[in-house]
Amino acid sequence: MACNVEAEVKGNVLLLRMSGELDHHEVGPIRKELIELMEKESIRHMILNLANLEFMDSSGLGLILGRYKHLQKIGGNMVLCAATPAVKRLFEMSGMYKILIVELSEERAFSRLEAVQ
Amino acid sequence: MACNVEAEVKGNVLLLRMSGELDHHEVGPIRKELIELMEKESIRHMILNLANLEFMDSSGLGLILGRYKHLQKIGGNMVLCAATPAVKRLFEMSGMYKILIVELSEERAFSRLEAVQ
Amino acid sequence: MKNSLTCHFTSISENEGLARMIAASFIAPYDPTVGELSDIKTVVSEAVTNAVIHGYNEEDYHEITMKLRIENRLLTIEIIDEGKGMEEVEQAMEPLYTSRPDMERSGMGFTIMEHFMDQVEVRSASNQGTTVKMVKQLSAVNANCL
Amino acid sequence: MKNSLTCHFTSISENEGLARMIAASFIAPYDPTVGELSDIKTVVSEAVTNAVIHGYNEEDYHEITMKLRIENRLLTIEIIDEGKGMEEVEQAMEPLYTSRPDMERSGMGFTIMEHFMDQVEVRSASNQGTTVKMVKQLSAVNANCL
Ligand SMILES: Nc1ncnc2c1ncn2[C@@H]1O[C@H](COP(=O)(O)OP(=O)(O)O)[C@@H](O)[C@H]1O
Ligand SMILES: Nc1ncnc2c1ncn2[C@@H]1O[C@H](COP(=O)(O)OP(=O)(O)O)[C@@H](O)[C@H]1O
Repeated sequence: MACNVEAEVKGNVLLLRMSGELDHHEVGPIRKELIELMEKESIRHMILNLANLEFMDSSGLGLILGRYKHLQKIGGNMVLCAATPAVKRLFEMSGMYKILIVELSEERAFSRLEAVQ
Repeated sequence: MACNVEAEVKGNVLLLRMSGELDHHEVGPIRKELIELMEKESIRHMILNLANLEFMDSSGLGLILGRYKHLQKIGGNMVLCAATPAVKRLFEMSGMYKILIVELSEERAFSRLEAVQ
Repeated sequence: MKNSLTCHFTSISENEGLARMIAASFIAPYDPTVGELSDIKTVVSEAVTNAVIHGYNEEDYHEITMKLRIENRLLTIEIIDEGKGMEEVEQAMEPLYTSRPDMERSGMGFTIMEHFMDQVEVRSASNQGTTVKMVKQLSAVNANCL
Repeated sequence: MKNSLTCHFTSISENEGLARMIAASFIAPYDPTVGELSDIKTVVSEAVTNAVIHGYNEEDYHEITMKLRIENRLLTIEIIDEGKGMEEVEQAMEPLYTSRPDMERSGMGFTIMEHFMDQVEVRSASNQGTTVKMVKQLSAVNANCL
């Protein structure tokens, strides 16, 4: 099953809602589009809503870790605001869960980013 | 996926609602139970509601044809009251669609059986 | 995009459903119509069931092979058993013919395969097993370029 | 009930999802928990992706083999490629180690396999291909007697 990405830009914040299955096959084209979009819109912060992501493996982790490292370099933040237990477990296993900001909803994620800016 | 059969006895009429996938693997145990039930309840007529049958192949046709032949021998009838296009196509291909009574709902199937008795 | 998948599995009736699921998953990326998907599942079910029942007399733990190939949306399915085979393929393929009326077989398996696929080819000989090869051209889609 | 399924498929990334679906369909009759199903899909995805990326350098149309076996609810999965193999299996299995940071690989594939399965065994040598064998005991169910 394909992976669907809904992107919303609010100022320098990029909100991503992902659904479907995020594996190596899907990661390639998504990475390319993301990098382009983030550059074009001068994105500094990212909010991930993975509530509807039915499957993710370490290729998905790699994609997210890659964007995280980029944001960190430019002084931005990444907020995870919803994930299934299976996806959350992968974040925990990789140590990423500890370094990400975690919020319960997209609204709270936005407020949090305003607070830390 | 398994096949689920809901059986309701009303007098000498047996109403069967089948759902799931009816293939050779499922047909064996269902045939055995059906034959026992029909004998125990002295069933003369059968109403098939296959609206929720997601898959059927020629093994399912064989099961239904077998019961049809039995009912015919004892002067009973078989009424088909709902089937998906795919299931209907198999009935047509085998020539069974022409020999079965077809009605639009369980209620109409029951009235029809009362009329022909 | 072209793709191919060869599976070997044991001749238990549980694997009739497994083979259907595998064939459906194999063609899913090609965006088949609901009708095509249902046709493919049905013919795979027919041929694998025949291998289980007729080829191997419902004995467990023989091997059935399913080969799937797709190129330019032309799907080729082969179902292969090394079971008892048939002497009279033409007779076997006639509508309503079955060698197992005792099992309430409908004799419609081959007829369904021929109706649902563009081409059906059966190679079989007594005690030499059976290969059923089926071909179907999936309808074109414009939405993507697989 | 015991069962086995061996699949050979081409090394295109589309088949990562196909392999997951096949493994999920294979264990479905055993009534696995949601967590078990998700674990199995994940480890199959990791090992097949590794064969595609590392084993075959993302070159299409090499062959990947997946062997699935289940007996007494003990599931064995083998993912086999005939690609470039590894010299240092131990190093490769360390968390976060990847030979392809340029591809933004996370280096978490083997770690995930070891977390999700009871046992992971890797046989590999330079230019000799790689076999990843994983074993997991599915939890007991009382509802049926598979
Ligand atoms: N794989 C097979 N091995 C041996 N005989 C077969 C095989 N497939 C089909 N046959 C023969 O062909 C006949 C017709 O098959 P089919 O049209 O599928 O009807 P059915 O399975 O209902 O008998 C079978 O009854 C059997 O004698
Ligand atoms: N099938 C394979 N063939 C060759 N090398 C492999 C294979 N699988 C894994 N490797 C090696 O092991 C390393 C670690 O694998 P893994 O933990 O899955 O992380 P990643 O895939 O993110 O690099 C890979 O970077 C690669 O060097």
